[in-house]
Amino acid sequence: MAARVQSRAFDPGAELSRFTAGVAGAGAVVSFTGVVRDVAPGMVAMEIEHYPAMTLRAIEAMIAEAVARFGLTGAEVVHRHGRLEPGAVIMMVLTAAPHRQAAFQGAEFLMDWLKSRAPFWKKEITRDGAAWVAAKDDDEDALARW
Amino acid sequence: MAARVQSRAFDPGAELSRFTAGVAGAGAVVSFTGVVRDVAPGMVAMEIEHYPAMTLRAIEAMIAEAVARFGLTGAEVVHRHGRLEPGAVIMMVLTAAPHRQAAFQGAEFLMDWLKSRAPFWKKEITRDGAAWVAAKDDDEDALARW
Amino acid sequence: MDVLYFAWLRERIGVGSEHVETAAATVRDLVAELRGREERYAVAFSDLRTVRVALDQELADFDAPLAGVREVAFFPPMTGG
Amino acid sequence: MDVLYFAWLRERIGVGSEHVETAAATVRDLVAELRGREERYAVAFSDLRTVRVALDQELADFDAPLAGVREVAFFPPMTGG
Repeated sequence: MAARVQSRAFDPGAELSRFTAGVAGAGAVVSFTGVVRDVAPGMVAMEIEHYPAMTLRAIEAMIAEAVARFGLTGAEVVHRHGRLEPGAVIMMVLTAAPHRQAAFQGAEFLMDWLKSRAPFWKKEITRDGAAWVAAKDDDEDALARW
Repeated sequence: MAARVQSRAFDPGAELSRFTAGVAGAGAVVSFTGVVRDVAPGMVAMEIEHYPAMTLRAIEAMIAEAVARFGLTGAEVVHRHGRLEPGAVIMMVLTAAPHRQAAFQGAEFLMDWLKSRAPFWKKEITRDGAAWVAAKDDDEDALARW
Repeated sequence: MDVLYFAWLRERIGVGSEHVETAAATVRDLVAELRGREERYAVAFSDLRTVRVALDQELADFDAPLAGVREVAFFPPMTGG
Repeated sequence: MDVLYFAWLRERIGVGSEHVETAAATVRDLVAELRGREERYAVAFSDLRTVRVALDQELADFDAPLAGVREVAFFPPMTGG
């Protein structure tokens, strides 16, 4: 039940192996890995700003809610901040539960909340300049289903 | 877009790292890992039988359907057969897509179909004997949503 | 044709596969023929709601015709994943 | 109290944090006060639909009272994940 926010890179496979070993007998383990896409033409990097004093407590509250709501036996979030190149892993969510539905729902719940309620802001750096990524209505709407 | 059926163990973390590297820029990667639970009292092992001539083609057809339906940019299934101890990884599904909803839906679709339409049968070996795992109505019902 | 059995069907019938000479028109006719052969088949096929069938490695139903089919497989509902 | 700005609010206002002496009763009152100070605040707070606020690291709304609050943070809608 841990949250980590860090600027250094991490290997999603190593996280999944460690997490799965720690929840042995869970039955179902789901992971979500977010990767920087090469979306903008001429995109050079993504810069992620966050609100250090708030970030961990906000994520930990989301994890506690997900664990209680879906009966998860394990849940972790790792999120990077700082400058990331296209193809770099931005963040990861890991959930474990006795059955697959709970593990999937826990991971989707955490993703939907992280997108719109964890204090991170993305900026796309292109060859021509930089622009803050706008929040999507879709992401706000995704919260309504929980 | 690959399916593998094997008796030897595999490391879900190594699979996730390899898969993620191969779909660079996908945006969203989801993995599901199934682990043998210590469900029956005195459980010793799980034995998984399958129908070799049918298994791969059935899984490949499911993958093709998931890719077409959700616009996945990558999808893989690894499934073990033979004898597995509690805590062992049974199987894994990996999906990649530009956005998280498609990656999650693709993985859940594949899991629901694998549970009820891929030719695998599980037998629980306990200290007192052995029993075939019965199919769950829930798993059959899960197909109705797709 | 080749007839295959998996999981508890294999255990009850006692073989994993066998060659069967039959003129059965459908899967249902083949099952009736097998049931009449020996007690172990009658036991294995006593409740068809718990039996699934594949024809040449494709899931099928009990009314499917057997013309041209080379491999019939009987098994319980799948429990993969 | 400490007032923090993130993302384009930080860029438009030109600082990440500052100490503000205020008697504002609510967040909305504080925003009105800041807007009146300098053009850069008026620009940053020109459309409150695009601004979110946290009081002592908890999301709040613009009508929330400021009594006892030590840290107010203003930022655009979050785009994590």
